[in-house]
Amino acid sequence: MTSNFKTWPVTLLLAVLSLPIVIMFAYLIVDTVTDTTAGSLIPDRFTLEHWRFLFEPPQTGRADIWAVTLNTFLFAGSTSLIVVSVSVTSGYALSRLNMPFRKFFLGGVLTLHAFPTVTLIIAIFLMLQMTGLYNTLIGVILVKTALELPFGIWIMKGFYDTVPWEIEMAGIADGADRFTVWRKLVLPQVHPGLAALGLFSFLSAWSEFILPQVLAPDGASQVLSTYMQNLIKDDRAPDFNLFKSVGLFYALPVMTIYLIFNQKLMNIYGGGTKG
Amino acid sequence: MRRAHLLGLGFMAPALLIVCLFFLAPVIMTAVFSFTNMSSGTGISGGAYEVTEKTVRRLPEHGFPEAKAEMLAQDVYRIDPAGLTALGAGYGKALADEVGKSLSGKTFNGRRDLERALKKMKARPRSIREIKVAADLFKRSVLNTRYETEDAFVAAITDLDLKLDTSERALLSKVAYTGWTWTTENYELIATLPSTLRAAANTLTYVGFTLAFNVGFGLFLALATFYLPGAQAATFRAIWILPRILPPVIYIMMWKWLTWDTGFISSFLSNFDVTPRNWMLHSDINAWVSIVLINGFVGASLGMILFSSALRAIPSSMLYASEVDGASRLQQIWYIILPQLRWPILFTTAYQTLSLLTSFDYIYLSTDGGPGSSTEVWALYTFHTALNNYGGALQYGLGAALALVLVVIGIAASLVYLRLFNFDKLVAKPRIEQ
Amino acid sequence: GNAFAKDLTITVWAGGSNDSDVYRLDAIEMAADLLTREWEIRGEDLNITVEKKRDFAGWSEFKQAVTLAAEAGTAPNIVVTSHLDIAPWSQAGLIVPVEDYVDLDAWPLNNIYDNLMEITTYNGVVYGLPQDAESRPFFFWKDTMKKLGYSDEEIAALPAKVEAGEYTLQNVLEDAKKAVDMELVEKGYGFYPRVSNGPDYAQFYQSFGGELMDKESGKLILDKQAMTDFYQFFVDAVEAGVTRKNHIGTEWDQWYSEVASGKAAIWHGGTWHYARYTTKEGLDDFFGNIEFSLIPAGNENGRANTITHPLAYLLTAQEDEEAVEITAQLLKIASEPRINTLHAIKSAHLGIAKEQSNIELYANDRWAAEATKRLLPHANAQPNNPNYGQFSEIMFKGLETAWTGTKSPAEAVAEVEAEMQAVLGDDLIVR
Amino acid sequence: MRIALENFTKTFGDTAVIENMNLEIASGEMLALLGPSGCGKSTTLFAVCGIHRMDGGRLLFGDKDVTSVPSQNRNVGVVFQNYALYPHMNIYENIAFPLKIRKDNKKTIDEKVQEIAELVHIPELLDRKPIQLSGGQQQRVALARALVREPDVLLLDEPLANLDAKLRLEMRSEIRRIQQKTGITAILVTHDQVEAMSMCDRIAIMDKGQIVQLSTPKDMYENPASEFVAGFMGNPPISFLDGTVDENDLRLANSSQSLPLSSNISLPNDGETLRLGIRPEHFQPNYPAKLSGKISFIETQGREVLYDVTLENGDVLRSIQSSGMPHAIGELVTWGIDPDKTLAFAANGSRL
Amino acid sequence: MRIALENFTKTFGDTAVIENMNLEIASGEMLALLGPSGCGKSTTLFAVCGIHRMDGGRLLFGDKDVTSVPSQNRNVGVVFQNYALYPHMNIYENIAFPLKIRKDNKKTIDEKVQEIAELVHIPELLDRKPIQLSGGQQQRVALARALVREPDVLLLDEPLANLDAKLRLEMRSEIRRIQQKTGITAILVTHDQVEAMSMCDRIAIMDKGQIVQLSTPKDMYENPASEFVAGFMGNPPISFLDGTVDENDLRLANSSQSLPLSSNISLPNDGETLRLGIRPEHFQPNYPAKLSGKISFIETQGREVLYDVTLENGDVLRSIQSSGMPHAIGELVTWGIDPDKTLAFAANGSRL
Ligand SMILES: Nc1ncnc2c1ncn2[C@@H]1O[C@H](COP(=O)(O)OP(=O)(O)OP(=O)(O)O)[C@@H](O)[C@H]1O
Ligand SMILES: Nc1ncnc2c1ncn2[C@@H]1O[C@H](COP(=O)(O)OP(=O)(O)OP(=O)(O)O)[C@@H](O)[C@H]1O
Ligand SMILES: [Mg+2]
Ligand SMILES: [Mg+2]
Repeated sequence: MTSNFKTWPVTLLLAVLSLPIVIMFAYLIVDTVTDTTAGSLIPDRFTLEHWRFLFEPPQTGRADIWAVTLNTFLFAGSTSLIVVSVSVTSGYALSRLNMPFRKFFLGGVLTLHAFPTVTLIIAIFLMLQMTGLYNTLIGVILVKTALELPFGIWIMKGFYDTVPWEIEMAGIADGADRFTVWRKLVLPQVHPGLAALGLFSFLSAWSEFILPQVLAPDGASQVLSTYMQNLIKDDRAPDFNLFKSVGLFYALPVMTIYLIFNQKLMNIYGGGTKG
Repeated sequence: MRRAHLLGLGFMAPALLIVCLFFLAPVIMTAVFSFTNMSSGTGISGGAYEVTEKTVRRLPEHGFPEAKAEMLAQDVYRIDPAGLTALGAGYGKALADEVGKSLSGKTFNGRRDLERALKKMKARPRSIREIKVAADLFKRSVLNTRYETEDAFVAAITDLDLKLDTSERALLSKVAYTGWTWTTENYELIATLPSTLRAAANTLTYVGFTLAFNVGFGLFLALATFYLPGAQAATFRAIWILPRILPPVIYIMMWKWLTWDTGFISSFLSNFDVTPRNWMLHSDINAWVSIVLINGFVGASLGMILFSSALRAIPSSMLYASEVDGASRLQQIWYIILPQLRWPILFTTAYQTLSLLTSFDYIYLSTDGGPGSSTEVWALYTFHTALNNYGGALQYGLGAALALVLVVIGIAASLVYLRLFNFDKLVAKPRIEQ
Repeated sequence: GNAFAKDLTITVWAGGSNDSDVYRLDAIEMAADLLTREWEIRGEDLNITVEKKRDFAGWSEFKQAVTLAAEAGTAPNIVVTSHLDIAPWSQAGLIVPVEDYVDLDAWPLNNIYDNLMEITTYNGVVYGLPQDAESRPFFFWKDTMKKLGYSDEEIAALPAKVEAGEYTLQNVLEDAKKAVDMELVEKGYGFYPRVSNGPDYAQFYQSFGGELMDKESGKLILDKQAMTDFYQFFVDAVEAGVTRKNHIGTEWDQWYSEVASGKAAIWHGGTWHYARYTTKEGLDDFFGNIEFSLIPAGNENGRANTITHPLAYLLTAQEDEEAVEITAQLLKIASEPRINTLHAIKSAHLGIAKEQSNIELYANDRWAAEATKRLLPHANAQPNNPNYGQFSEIMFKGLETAWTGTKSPAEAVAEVEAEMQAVLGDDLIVR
Repeated sequence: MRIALENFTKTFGDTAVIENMNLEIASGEMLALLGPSGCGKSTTLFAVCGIHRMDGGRLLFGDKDVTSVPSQNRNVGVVFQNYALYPHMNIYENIAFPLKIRKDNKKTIDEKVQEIAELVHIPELLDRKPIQLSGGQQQRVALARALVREPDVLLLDEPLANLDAKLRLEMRSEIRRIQQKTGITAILVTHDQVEAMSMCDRIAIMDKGQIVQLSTPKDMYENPASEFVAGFMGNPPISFLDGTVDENDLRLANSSQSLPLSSNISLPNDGETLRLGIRPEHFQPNYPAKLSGKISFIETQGREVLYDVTLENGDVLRSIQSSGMPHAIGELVTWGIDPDKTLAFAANGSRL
Repeated sequence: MRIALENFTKTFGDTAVIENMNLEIASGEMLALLGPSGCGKSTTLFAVCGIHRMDGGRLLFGDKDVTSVPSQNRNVGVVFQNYALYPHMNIYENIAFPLKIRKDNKKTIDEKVQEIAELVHIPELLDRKPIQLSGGQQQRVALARALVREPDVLLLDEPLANLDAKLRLEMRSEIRRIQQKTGITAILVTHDQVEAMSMCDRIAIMDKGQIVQLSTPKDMYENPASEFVAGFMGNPPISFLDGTVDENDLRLANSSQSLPLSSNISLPNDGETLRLGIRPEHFQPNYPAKLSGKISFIETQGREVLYDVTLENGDVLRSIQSSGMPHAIGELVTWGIDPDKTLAFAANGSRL
C-alpha cells in the first residue's frame, strides 16, 4: 500500500470488532482443557477429562466418536471428489464446447445455483427411498453432491474461462483433438480451481448438518455434525466443556485445512467469475 | 451432430444425471405433493381402506345412513360353517370339530371373547398368534381391518350384506381411505393462515437486515483489510473467515455460550450489576439481533472474500492516481473504489438474497424460530411444517406447497439476476468452431 | 444342527431418552435374553441381536426419523414413543396393533393399569404397550412457602387443598407475587414454568375448564373461554413480575439447577425430574425441601388435574411376520414388573403395573410410591387423535404470542381459532 | 506449399467480417497481412489454420481443397501473439507436443526437438518452464513448436506485438532467417508496417475485410495504390497537402503557394481537388520545388532529426534529415520537393 | 519548479532497489529517465510523487523539502502507463476529479476542464466513458487530468508504452508541445530510447538503481559514457568489434583485418583488449577504413535498407543506407568506417 494513509486506526477498529469472534474462539479452545466455575470467566484448573470422549462414548447409547469421524471423512471426501470430477467436465463443456442447449444448460446451472435446496428435502427423501439410498451415507453424499454441483460447475467454468483460447488453438493446430487438448493442455491449467473447489466442497460437506440429520438418521451413518447436535440437544446432561471439546475436535480438520491451504481457498473466486 | 457436440454432451452427462435425480425430479415431485393433503397420518406411499370407530363416527356427517353405520361398527365374530371349514383347513379337523361342537352358531362381539373361548379348546394352536389368526377366520365385519386395495375393500363390504347402493359404497370407500387425496387446500391455507403471513413478514425482516449487514460489513472488512499491511490483513481475514468455515453446529454453540444466561456476556456484565439474561432469546429484539449477527457474520465472511478479490482487481495505479489527485482515504473509497465494486456488490446482494431466502440452518440451530414464532422464517416454517415438530405431525403436502412458493420465488429471482448479469455475455460463443 | 434356527436383528429406537432412560432399550435386550433361553429349552435356536438407538437431537428429530424410515421401509422394529403418535402412525399403517400378537389376558399384560392400556388404545384397538407412566405436577419450595407464612402442616395439606379446588392458580399468582415482593426470590422466579412446549400446558387449559377431546365424536375441542383464561393466567403472571416474559426458550440446564436450588418459589415439571434433582443437581433431601401437588384449578370452570404422557412400545409394520411376532414377545417380556421397575426407579418414572408395588425396589422408593398415589389416580392423558399434534402446536404458539406480549390473549385465541379451523377443519369443535 | 483462398467469406452472427476475399501465396513465400485493428487479419489466419470454419469459398493447400479438413489434419504451424506456450510443460515438452500427439517414437522426437532448438538458438533452455523465459525466448519456443513437425504452412499472428522495441528488432531477423532457411510458406499477421516491410516478400494490406493492395514492400512504399496505403506505410508517416489542379501545378488550399506536379501522372481536369502525398525524406533543403514554412517541432532521433514545417496555410510537412544540421524551432525555412517523387491522390483516395 | 533528489535510497524488504541517487531537474525542463526494465525508474517516480516513502535522502521541490509531505499535498500530476482513468466516470468527471477533490466551485471546474480539454484536443469527447476512447485519446485524457490543477511537476510513467507505433509517434510531439506550452517541469519514464531522445531536454540513463549518464540526447548519442549507454541508444543498434590495440590500430579478434583508431582517444597500451562501437550510419560504402564481409541479412525499412555484414571472424556489422542501392544477400562487400566517428570502450565497458 502507499505511504499516504495511516493504518493504525483501521487496525484498532478491526480489532475491536473482531473481539466477539476472538473471545468465542479463544474460550472454545481454553474451555476444552480447563474447568471454569460458573459465573467466572477465568479458568481455574487444567484438565484433560473433557477429552475423555475420545476413548469412551460420553453417554451410553452414543456412537463411537471415531466411527463417526470416519463417516464424516468418508462423507466429505467422497462429496468433494464427486463434485470436483463432475464439475471438471461440465464446466469445460459449458465454457468451451459447442453443443446443443449450451445456453440453456448454463442458465440452468445459474438458476439451480440460487435454489431453495433444503426445502425440497421431502421429495429428495422420496428419490433416495426409490433408489434404496435412504439412511445410507451414499445417499447423503449424492444429495450433497447435487446441491454443491451448480456452485462447482459455475466455479470451474470460471476457471476454464480464464485459460487463454490460444492455448487450445495451439493444441489443435499441433494436431490434438478436443479431448486431448482438454486433458493434456487445459486441465493442467485449472489445477488451482480443482484444489480450491475440492477444499471448498470438503469443508462444506464436513459442516453439513440438515442433510445427514434428515436423510441418514441411522447411527451407522452418523456424522460429526449430527453427533454433536444430538449431544447438545440432549437437554438433561449439558456440559459446555464437553461440547467444546467435541466441537474443537470437529473443527480441527477445518482449521487445519484453512491454515494449510488458505491461499488455495482464496482462489475460489479467482476464476474470473462473479461468484 | 458434430463430434464436439457429442463430446460436450458427454462431458455434461454426469452433471445432468445428478441434477435430474436430485433437483429436477424433486421439484416436480414437490409440485405434485403440494396438491395433496399428504401427512404423517396419510403416509406418502399410498393408503389403505379401513373402517375404524372414527370412520363410523364420521360417516353420518357425510350423509351415510346412520343405521348402516351402526352395523359397520359391530365387530362381529360368528362361528358359521364357512369359518369352520377354513379353520379345519388351517388348523386341523380336530379343532374345527371341537369348535363346531361347542360354539357353533355363536356370535362374539370383538375378538378377545372369541380368543378366550378358543383358548379353552383342547386342540388349540400352541401360539397365541395362531389363535388370533384362527379367530380372524370367523370375523364377519370389516372393522379395523386394513384392505390394501379398493377392490378388496369393496368385496369385503359387499360380503357384509349391508345392502349398500353404489353411492353409499363409494362414500364408504372414500371415508375409509387412509391415504392422501388431491386437494388445493394447501394453497388456500397459505393464503389465509396468520402464521404464513407472519413467516413471510419474518422472512422479509430477516433477509432485509441480514443482507444489509452482510454486504455492508463484508464491504467494510474487505476495505479495512485492503488498507492494512499484509500480515495484519491476513490475520483479520483469518479471524473473519472463521464464521464461514466453522461448521454451523459449532459456530452456533459458540454463540450460545456467548449469549446464554450463564454465558460470557451475562457473566461479564454481572460484574457491572446487570442481571444475567439470555441475550439470544430475551425478547424478539434480542433474537433478531442475534439472528442478524449470526447470519451476518457468516455472510460478511463471504462478502469479504468476494470483495477482497474484486478490490485486488482494481489496478493499483488507479488508486495511486487518485492519491496524487489529492483524494483522502474516504474520498478514495467513495469516489474510486465503491463505484468500481458496483458489480460485485450487486452480485453479492443478489446471490445472498437468494441464499438467505432459502436457508435456515443457523436459525434452526440457534433460536429455532423463537421466542414465539418471532424469528420463524418461511424456509424454517416449511421445514417445521413438513419435517420437524414436537408433535410429529408432519404435513408433507402443506410443506411441499410452502416449499414450492420458495422455488417459484427463487426461479423468478434468478431469472432477474441472469438478466442483471448480462447472461449473453457469459455465453460468448466458443472461439474454436469445431 | 437344530431343526429350527432363526437369526433376528431387532432394532429399537427411543425418542427423548437420556442416560437414566437406558432401560427403555435395555429391557428389550433383557427380554431377548429371556426369550432366547425359552426357545433353547424348547430346543429351538433363536439368535437375537438388539440394536439400540437413542441419540436423537430431540423429539422432533426422532419422529421425523421414524416417519421417514418407515416410509422407506427401514423402520426399526420397536419404537418407544409418545402414545400420541399412535393415532397418525396407525392410520398411516406404520404400526401394527400389538393386540394382534400378544395375549392381553395373560401375565404380565393383564397386570398393567387399565387406564394406561386405554391410553395406548386407539379406535378400540390396543396398538402399544405402556412403557412407563409419569405425570406433571406442581412443585412448591417449602422454605419459600414457609417464609410466606405457611406452616409445615399447611404445606403438607396443600396437595389436598389443591385437589379439592381450594387452592387455585389465582392463589399461586398471589403467593408467587408475594414471594417476589418480599424478595424471597428474584423477579420472574415466583412461578417458573416449563421452558418449552409439552403436555404440561394442556394441563392449564384443563385447569380452566378446557376439554381436549369430545368423547362422543372423538373430535378435538377448542374452548375459547378456557383458552383465553389459560393464556390470561400467564400474561398476568408476566405482568405481576412473577414469571419472566422471555421465559420460554430458557436452557433446560439452567432451569433444572435453578428450581433444584430454590431460586424459584413455585414451578411445575415432570415426575421424572426427581431423578435429576436428586442426582445431578445434588438436592439430597427432596421431601424436606419440595412439596408437590396436582396442577391447581384455574377457576370454577376447571378442576385440579394432571396429565400423564406415557411412552409406549409400538410395533412397526414389517415384511417379516414372524419377526413381528417375536418382537411382540419381547415387548411382552419387557413389560414384566421386575424389568419395568428397573426403568421406573432408575429414571424416576412411575410404574405401569399393579404388581410393581410389590416389588421391593419400587415399594422402597418413596417418590415412586407417593407420586403414584397422589397423582396417577387423577391423571388423564391427551387424546389419541391424528391431528392432536397440530392442535397442541398451535395452542402453544398462541400461548407464546400472548406470553411474550406479541398479542393480547383474546387476539391470540382468535389467531389460534383461525389456524385450528384452517388446519383441523371438521376435526375441530369450537366452543 | 502454395496457399490459395478463393472467394473466402466469413460471418460472425449477422455481420460479414470478410466477403469474397481472394488471396494466393506462392510456395516458400512469406506474406504479410497488414492492416488496422479489426480489419479481419486474425480471422483470415484462423480460417487458414481451420480454427474457424469458412462460411463461403475454398481454401487450397497446393492443389488440395482443405476447406473442410479439420485443423488437426491440415499440418499448419501457428505462432500466436501471446505465444500460447503450455505453461505446465517444460520447453522440451512444449516443442515435442505436436510430435507426441502424432505418436512419433521417442528417438525421433528427441532428435527433432534438438534440431529445431538449435535452429532457434535455445538448446540450453529445454529444461525450463515457459514462465522462466524472457519474452524473446518464449517467442522462439513458440516458433520451434510451430515448426517442429515440418508444417506445410506457418502462420504467425502478431508474433512480435508483445516484445519490447529492441527485442522486436532482433526477432524480426530471426524469424525471417528461419523461414528462409526452412523454405516454408508463411503468413505473418501484423499491424506494424515496419515489421511487414522488413520481414516479408510481399505485403497484403487489408482494410475492412478486403485486401486493398498486394505487392512487394518496396513497391508498396513507392507505389501505394491509395491514400490509405500511403498513409499506412512509412515511418515517419507521409504528409499530405490538399489543393486544386491548375494546369500542371497544384494550387495549395488557402494559400498563395503552388507546386509543380509530376508529369507522369494522369492529371484530372483543372480546378478539381487533389491531394499530394510527400514523404519526409522527399522534403529536403536541396530539392527543386520550393515551399516555405516555419519549423514548428523538432525531434532528435539519434542519427536523424525530424522537422515539422508548418506552411502558411497551416498544413504541416515533415522532413527527415541527418542530424548535425543546425535548425531551431520557429526558424523560417524554404525547402524543396522532388515533384517526381510525390504521390497524387484523387478525392476518393485512389492513386492518380 | 526545480526538483532535486538528494541521496535518495529506496529498499523493498531487504533489497535496496535504489541507493544514494542524486538527481536535479531544472525548472521547466523535461527529463527522461531511461533504462532497462526493473532498473528503478518507476520507483524513482513514485518517490517523487509520494506514493512510496523514501527510505533515505531528501526530495526538494524548489527549495521546499517535501520528503514527508503526503502525495495529496505535493501538487504533482502523474500520467500512468495504463492511464489509470476512472472507468466509471466520464471524461469530464475524470478530468474534473482533482478539482472536485479540492472543492473548487463548479464554475471554475467547468472553465478549467474546458480549457485543458482544448489544450489536449479532446473537447468533443467529454461525455464519453474511457472505454469508448481509443488509446491515444485515453492518453490525452490522462494528460489532461494530470495537468488540470496546474501541478508544479508532471510525471509520466511510460505514457506511450501501450500505444501502437503510429499513435506513439503522434503522441510524442503532442506531449512535448503541451509541456513546452505550459512550461511545467516534467519527468518522463521510458525504456524506449527513441522516445527519450525525441521528447526530452535531457536524458538520465539508469541501470540497476544508478544513474549512469545524464546528458542531452545529442550528446548522449554522440558521446556515450559507457558501452551500456552506447548499446542502449540508437536504432538500429550500434555494432561492436572486439580486438587488441596494436599501435594506433585495432587488430580484430580472430581475424587478419585491422582498423585504424581515432586519434582523439587516449589509447591503452598495446596488446590490451578494446571494443569498438560502430553505428550503422557510420559503416558506409564510401567511408575510408575498409572492412570486407558478406551480406548476411537485408531488411527493407521503406526509405532505408538495413544490411547485416558478417565479417570473416563472424562479427556482424550493421549498415543503414537509403534504399535504392542494389545489394543481395550473400554478396561480398567492402565498406568503410570513419575512424573518428567510432566509439572505443575499455574491457570494463567504460568509454576511452
Ligand atoms: N467470435 C467473433 N464474434 C463476432 N465478431 C468477431 C469475432 N471474432 C472477430 N470478430 C470481429 O471480426 C472483425 C475482425 O476481427 P479480427 O480479429 O480478424 O481482427 P484483426 O484484424 O485480427 O484485429 P487485431 O489487429 O485487433 O487483432 C472485428 O471487427 C471483430 O470484432
Ligand atoms: N513493491 C515492491 N516490492 C518489492 N520489490 C519491488 C517492488 N516494486 C518494485 N520492486 C523491485 O524494484 C526494482 C525496480 O522496480 P521499478 O518498478 O522501479 O522498475 P522500472 O524501472 O520501472 O521497470 P519497468 O520498466 O519494468 O517498469 C525491480 O527489481 C522490482 O522487482
Ligand atoms: Mg488479431
Ligand atoms: Mg516501471
